[in-house]
Amino acid sequence: MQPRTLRPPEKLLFEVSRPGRRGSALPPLDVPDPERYDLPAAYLRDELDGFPELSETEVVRHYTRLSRLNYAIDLGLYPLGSCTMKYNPKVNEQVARIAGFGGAHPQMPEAFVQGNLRLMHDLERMLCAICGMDRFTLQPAAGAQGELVGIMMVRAYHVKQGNPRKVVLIPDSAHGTNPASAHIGGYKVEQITSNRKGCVDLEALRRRMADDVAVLMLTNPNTLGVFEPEIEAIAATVHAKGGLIYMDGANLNAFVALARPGDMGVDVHHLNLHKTFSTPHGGGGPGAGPVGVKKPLEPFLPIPTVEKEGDRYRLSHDRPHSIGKVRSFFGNFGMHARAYAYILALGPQGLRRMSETAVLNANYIRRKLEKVYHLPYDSPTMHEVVFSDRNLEAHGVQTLDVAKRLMDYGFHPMTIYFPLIVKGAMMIEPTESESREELDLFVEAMLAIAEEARRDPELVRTAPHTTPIRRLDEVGAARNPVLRWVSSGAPRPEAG
Amino acid sequence: MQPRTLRPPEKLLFEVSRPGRRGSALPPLDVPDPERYDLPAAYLRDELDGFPELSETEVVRHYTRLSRLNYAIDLGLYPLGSCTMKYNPKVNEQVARIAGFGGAHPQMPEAFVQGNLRLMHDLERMLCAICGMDRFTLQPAAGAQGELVGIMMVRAYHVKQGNPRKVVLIPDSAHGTNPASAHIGGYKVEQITSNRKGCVDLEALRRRMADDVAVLMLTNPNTLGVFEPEIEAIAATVHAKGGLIYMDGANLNAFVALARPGDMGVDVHHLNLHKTFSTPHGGGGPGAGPVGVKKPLEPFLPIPTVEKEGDRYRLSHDRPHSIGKVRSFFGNFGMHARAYAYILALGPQGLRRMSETAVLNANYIRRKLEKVYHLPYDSPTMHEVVFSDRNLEAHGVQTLDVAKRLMDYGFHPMTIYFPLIVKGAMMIEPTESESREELDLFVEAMLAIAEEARRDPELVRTAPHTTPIRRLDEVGAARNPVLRWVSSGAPRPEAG
Amino acid sequence: MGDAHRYIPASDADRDAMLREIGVASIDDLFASIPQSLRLTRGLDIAGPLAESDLVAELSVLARANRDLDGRSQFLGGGAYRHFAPSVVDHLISRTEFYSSYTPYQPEISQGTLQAIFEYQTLICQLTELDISNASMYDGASALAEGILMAERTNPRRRVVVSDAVHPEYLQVSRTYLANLDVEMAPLAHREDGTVDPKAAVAALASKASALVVQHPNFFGCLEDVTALARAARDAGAALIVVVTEPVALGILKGPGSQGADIVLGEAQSFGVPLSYGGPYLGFMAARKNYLRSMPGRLVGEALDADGRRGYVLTLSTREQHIRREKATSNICTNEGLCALTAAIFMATLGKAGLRDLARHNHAKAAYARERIASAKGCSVLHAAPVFNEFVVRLPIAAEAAVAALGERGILPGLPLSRYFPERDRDLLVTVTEVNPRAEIDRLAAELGRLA
Amino acid sequence: MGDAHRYIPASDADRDAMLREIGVASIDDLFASIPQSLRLTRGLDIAGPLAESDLVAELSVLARANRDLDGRSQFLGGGAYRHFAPSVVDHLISRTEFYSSYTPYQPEISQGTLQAIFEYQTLICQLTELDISNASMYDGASALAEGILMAERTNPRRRVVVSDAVHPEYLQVSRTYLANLDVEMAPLAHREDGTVDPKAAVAALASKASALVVQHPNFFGCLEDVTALARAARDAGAALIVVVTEPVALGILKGPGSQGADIVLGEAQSFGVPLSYGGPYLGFMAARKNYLRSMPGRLVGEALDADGRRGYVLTLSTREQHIRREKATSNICTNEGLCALTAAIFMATLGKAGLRDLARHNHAKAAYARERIASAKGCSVLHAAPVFNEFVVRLPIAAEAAVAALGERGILPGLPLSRYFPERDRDLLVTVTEVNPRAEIDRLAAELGRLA
Ligand SMILES: Cc1ncc(COP(=O)(O)O)c(C=O)c1O
Ligand SMILES: Cc1ncc(COP(=O)(O)O)c(C=O)c1O
Repeated sequence: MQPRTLRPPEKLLFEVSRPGRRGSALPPLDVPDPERYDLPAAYLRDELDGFPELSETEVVRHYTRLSRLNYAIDLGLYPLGSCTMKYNPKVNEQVARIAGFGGAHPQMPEAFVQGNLRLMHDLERMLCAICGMDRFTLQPAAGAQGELVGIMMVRAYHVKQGNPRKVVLIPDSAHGTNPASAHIGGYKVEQITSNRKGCVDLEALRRRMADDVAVLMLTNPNTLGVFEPEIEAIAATVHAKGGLIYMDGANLNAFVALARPGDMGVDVHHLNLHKTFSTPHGGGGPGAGPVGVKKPLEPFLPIPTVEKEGDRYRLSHDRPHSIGKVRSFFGNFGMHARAYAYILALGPQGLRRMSETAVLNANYIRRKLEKVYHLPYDSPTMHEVVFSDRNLEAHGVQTLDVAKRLMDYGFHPMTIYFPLIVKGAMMIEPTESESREELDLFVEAMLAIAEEARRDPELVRTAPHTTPIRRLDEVGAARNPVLRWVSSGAPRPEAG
Repeated sequence: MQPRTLRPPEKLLFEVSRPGRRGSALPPLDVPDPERYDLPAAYLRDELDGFPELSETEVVRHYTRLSRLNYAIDLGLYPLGSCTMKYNPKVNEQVARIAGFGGAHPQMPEAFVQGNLRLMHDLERMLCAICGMDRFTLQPAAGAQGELVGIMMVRAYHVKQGNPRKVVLIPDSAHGTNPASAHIGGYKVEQITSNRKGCVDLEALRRRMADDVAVLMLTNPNTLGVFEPEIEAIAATVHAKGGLIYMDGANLNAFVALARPGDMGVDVHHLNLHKTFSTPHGGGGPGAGPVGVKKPLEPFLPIPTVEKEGDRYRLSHDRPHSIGKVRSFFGNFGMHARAYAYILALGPQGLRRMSETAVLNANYIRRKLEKVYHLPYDSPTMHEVVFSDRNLEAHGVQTLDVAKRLMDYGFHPMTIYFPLIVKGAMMIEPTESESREELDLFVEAMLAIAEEARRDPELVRTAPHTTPIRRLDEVGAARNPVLRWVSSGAPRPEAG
Repeated sequence: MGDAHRYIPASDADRDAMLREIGVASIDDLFASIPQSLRLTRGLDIAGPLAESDLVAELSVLARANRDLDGRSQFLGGGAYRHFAPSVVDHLISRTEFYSSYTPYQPEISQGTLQAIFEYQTLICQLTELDISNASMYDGASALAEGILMAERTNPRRRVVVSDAVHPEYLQVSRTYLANLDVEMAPLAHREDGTVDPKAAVAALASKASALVVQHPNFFGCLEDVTALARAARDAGAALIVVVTEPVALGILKGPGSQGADIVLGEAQSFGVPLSYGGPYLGFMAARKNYLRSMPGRLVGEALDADGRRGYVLTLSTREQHIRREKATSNICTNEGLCALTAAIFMATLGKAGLRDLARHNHAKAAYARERIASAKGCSVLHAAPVFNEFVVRLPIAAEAAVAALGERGILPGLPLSRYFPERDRDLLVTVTEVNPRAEIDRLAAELGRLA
Repeated sequence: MGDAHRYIPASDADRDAMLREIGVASIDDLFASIPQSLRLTRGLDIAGPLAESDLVAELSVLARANRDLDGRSQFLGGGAYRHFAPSVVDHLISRTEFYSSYTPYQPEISQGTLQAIFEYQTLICQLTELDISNASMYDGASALAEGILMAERTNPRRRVVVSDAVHPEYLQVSRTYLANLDVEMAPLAHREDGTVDPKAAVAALASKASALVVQHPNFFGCLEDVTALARAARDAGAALIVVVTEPVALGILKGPGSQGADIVLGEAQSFGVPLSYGGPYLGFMAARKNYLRSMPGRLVGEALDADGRRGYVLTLSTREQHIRREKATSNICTNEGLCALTAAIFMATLGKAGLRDLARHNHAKAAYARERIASAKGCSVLHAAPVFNEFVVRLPIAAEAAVAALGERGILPGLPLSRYFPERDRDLLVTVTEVNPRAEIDRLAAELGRLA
């Protein structure tokens, strides 16, 4: 046993701040300084109350120390199911910072940004080739925004057909953003319950499908990591009634270069460049959620699109039926550059090997754990596998406890309690970035924890024990929310 | 108490290696591949036996994890006396990497590297202004090599006077590199014992000084952090007998912009850019040890020197009495660029504030600790202060124990057991980079340790307790040295 | 080596061994659940694989196909701003622990991100002088859409009044978001001096609205009378939403919260986030505390651990999609975490005095440029209202033509308003920041004077 | 703010408070021990302080004053080599824990650096096929000087025989180091084919020497017959020191240790260390185990901790200056730690197959260039001996003139040997690496052909 360091925990910026300290300086002002800014006094503030005052040295120390309190993909397996935490190639960080890219202003005339336009154009072509779609918009800033764009294009399509329709069908295993996006799209959300295999119940779908249904929002492989075996029949059923298929492409890492949404009857889908195509998650973004469509939906793409004419590239706003814009400018270009570099680095064989290995790793973990952890659905596993805490119940140990205990073994936990159709779900997605040795370490840890749950459940229930901080009182935090620092002097606004 | 993480310690590269893994790829070869390289078969090796095979992902993980086992200046106070561990500005890392610098080949014609030559020329001018010397050579790769260059110039000077002389006088408080450098310079080293103040004993020097003495190697402030009060008389004494004064400039951080070696009778001295001028220590280098000289020593400077003609800069090898070269090309140019940026960032006021604050911080620590820790010499403190473990002896606690225990409080220890004239020396140099709050934390830790030494000496003697690894058996390591990994298969060459 | 790739550890040997453990004969067997009819039989029609050296070369070629004028003589703004970012910002966000971690679902091993966001939320509150801030939105435009939805949630009136001096793309995006939720966006025209007339606002608000939306400084660079507009809104029982696209202005301008704004949102790209051709950027949203439970996006709050140590957690997640599904306050999930960190480090590095100085310099340079250009032959400054660091100039010729002409001479003089308002073909939005030296400004004025 | 500077936390207020605590009235009082006569009364005559933006601008101006041809069409070598370094190398050495830490005196909190050096030592041993390696030297040139001193320490004969095909600057530096230690450096001329004649070596060694020093590949790019030279040395009771300035060659060439070399040392800049106009570079030194206790520089060794865990420490420090003072094996203290880490990461990333491929490509491209240039009008390849990635071409005109002429056309064709051998004014050392595409090589040959 070792004691925790005796150094006090990192204070807040505002607590470290001291009057008169400076972390930066501007060059001398080389123009006349307008008297008290010749602005209406009533508009001006005296000072930035409470704003920190630190030297550069202290800022660097503060954030360097904070960084060391985080787990990261470069420290080990990060098996967050559905999040596809894969290695973020360093070269992508380098190329995204090349001045020509990083310094380009979005209001520059087209003649000044031919390189950027070409990159966006070529990336769109690549994504079309990978997904078998006709066109892509790169504008959405993340998957959820991609969903919204997709739903809005679906609606625009139906409106053009004369009737927007009312309902979006969504499997009960779907990610929360699906219904949320459908809702903003102005649709009523109807859940369809999964069958015993954890997949769409084709019969139920046939019964329900009617011309009030605008679209079926499907995740494939679904959130159990299972490929929808009847996808073709599903698509046919929906199409027969004039409905469309939206595919949540968050799980594309399962079959890149092995199969394509466009060949499955999918009319529109998003991708998460920050999942399948390795752009870093940044502790909560930025991401990018390009949306691919088949011809019939092209007229409704957001503007602008990038068009090639001869050897020039231009931005086209000429799309009368466009749904408009969901984001300023052209989306998260910096992520587009990274994804472009990632795809080129891998190429056709590499992308195929990527998905093959992701699926291989998930099946390897399933194989090693299924005898000990309960597998609620034994359908074939693709890129991720979902266990439940059923086998631990007897010892009063739950999924949350296993997750916390994993930290003591040096791992980030898997996604827990999702999908909702599995009670106490443990959703494990290793990705292709993991070596067999790292997977074995994880498996050993999981087996050891199952053993501990039997022998010493309290040890697991009170985990983690080795982290800089222990379990936090999340209920208390929500009951009496403190969402900002306030100087002990000032009265703290008890938010809410 | 928290248990240590259950993740096994980081393996060696060679232990992680697996056959067939690749961490890089070359573009396809675009020229014919000469049959088995058309080289004599006898010259060729089959394969790089034992060389690692890893994916990029694994390499990144390995070194990222290793990095987290290190302490660093960006994590907190790093009070290694005599090492001047100050903040390394991030902008210097950025500018040193600008392609024009980082990519310049040392064999480029002068016309291609005017920017680099100008930087070296201007840096030399700046150092002359700061130190009050007439010229500098930037060639030495570190302080010790600067000493060697200095000693060799001294010798060349005396040879030109007709007699190289025999002896280099060095105070017993000097750093080990001083005698070592004097030795390679072909001189006999004679120690002069410090007086009760820890300074050069002027009387003793007067008695000893004779025309067999080539140079007095002086560190100022000396390694006790004390400014040699009689430096002028010392210089006069040595000069009177035709000897020269070499100043070890490792401690220059004590008086930049407040005093200049050139005004103190110093004929030649080195600087450590990696100390006073903030270039990073890199876990053991690179550094840079420019040497400044007064006119009489100019003819002996290493070649080449950078000369300005009109608005062009050129490398001059025309220096018939030069001692030659001690390093290929022009020295550690990358460090020159960083130091140049550092000096410009601070400017005259900034440099002055730098030394003022360094001395302020050292005196603050002295003030706060002198009542508890024994101060062997109570002479005025400049940039660093040296305590001893005398007050702890009673409890069987030594300097080494205090150093190790400091780690549990989250600090890197001070320099210990140097200078040699202090038994159980604790040499503390805070530098100007530390805030008062950080100094207070350190002081609290030191006081707490003194208290622990009294109350629970065993706790201190067995420290550290919070580090990833505990005290290592250095004696055993030296007795049976294992200096490389060998595959458990192969017979391990018991080195030595 | 077969197809071993540097990003994928598994060698062919590893694959075979693992397949044996799993108990299948080949990789293909793992894909048995994909109907044969759907299996791709040929390789993808894309380039690669590229060695890293070729990859860097390829992207450098693309970057060189851009003309960035080495960042010199550019006067572009209009929602994205060129500011100098201290090197520590990129250095620190390049710590892999920050950029390669996921949303901090597990607080025990995510305190770095969580504390940084908590500090970011605090900084945004201090800047806007409001009670609460979320952890980020996609960008300023979608933040406005979400802000309007939030106002409607708390006070459903199916109508918002929106100044036409708000960034056109923000209006466009809001329109898209609202398209299917039957909330009317009633336009409010700005007056000749470039600002919204509070009296006009009163009138527009007469027929019920949940919110009045203005931008400050507005799209034309002019400062609005936020206090008066807040009064107008309050009297009509509507919330005042103030959009800020250039938060550097808040270094000298009052936080709109202190002037009566209920919601302040916008774009914080100015705070150290690279221009990067439009993204990733940083939408921010702050509000009075009564909006707490209808806020969209992530919120980080303080919490105590089992030993009573202070820590931080994602909180109030019952607002969010993963719990509330279609009833969530927003569909946002992944947001712009790293950009929020970037902005926080930028603000912390500049600090109280530094941000004020930055704002001062921006304003002083713009004021100087405005004066110089006002006296340039054939050019006039369009609006009388005070501005921060951008302003509209009416040129003697079409702005597009002027941009093309000056572009040839290595100057990007500004944004032709015709991009958003076809009829305003001679108007140019000129933006000046601390990175434009006086000489560049003088040259700009001189070149504009030559257009006549 | 007084003179508060961003690199220095203490504000004026902090200073005053601390002065009070110390009990002195002013900062000046802290400098009382510096005689008044020595106190600087005026400010230093240097520029600054510069804001960071101005600083970056200033250094960019300097960098632009260089002509780097975007790294294209350069054929320079002669001790420094242009190779592609994977991005992970710079990314990893940019971890502050690596670059801003000191020499690992305290192993408990320095295992990162210590293990990395231990691995570096192992890699160097594998590469050279020798038993031990130190943690780095300043550069290849000083490494040779130290290597000769080491040989003399273990076998003092006051004489070493040195091939004149060793890098001229290495010889110059060795001469400087040895100047005052009365060790003679007896030159050994290379023969017409560009290599050292083993028989000539035998003759030269007849009159006692502690070591025979050769370079392989040598300064003219030619490969030496290391085995034969080792025999010659052994028979004369001398050590064979092999200098390597282009370690990439060891990707395909035998480790000289396996051919009988006793000490292999040189420059490892090729392994990912930026050219950076000549430094910092990476001197390496490997030797047979009998040299263990006379090795200069740092050594990292394995050790066990109190709980029996494996760890690493600096060891055998009784060799070093801080213990042994003037009797130390060297005066080196600060070395090139970060460059050693750089090289280790480079080697680990390329790996067994990658380093072989890299060597193969270098050799293939040089072989192709040599062939093309051999048939270029007026040019001839000077040496018959096999080469790795550089070779000497005799030009129809003075090499300096050729370099000037081709420089105008954006080509740096190589290094004129006249820089080191005034009499060899028409000889050009041409170096080709993996970064030179075939097209560049063809163009080089064509341009050289036009000189006649
Ligand atoms: C299945 C699924 N759908 C949608 C999303 C939403 O994507 P984003 O977080 O990029 O908005 C996610 C990721 O969180 C997901 O896992
Ligand atoms: C007083 C003193 N002199 C000389 C040196 C040697 O300098 P370097 O390590 O740069 O060779 C040092 C630093 O280690 C030192 O502290």
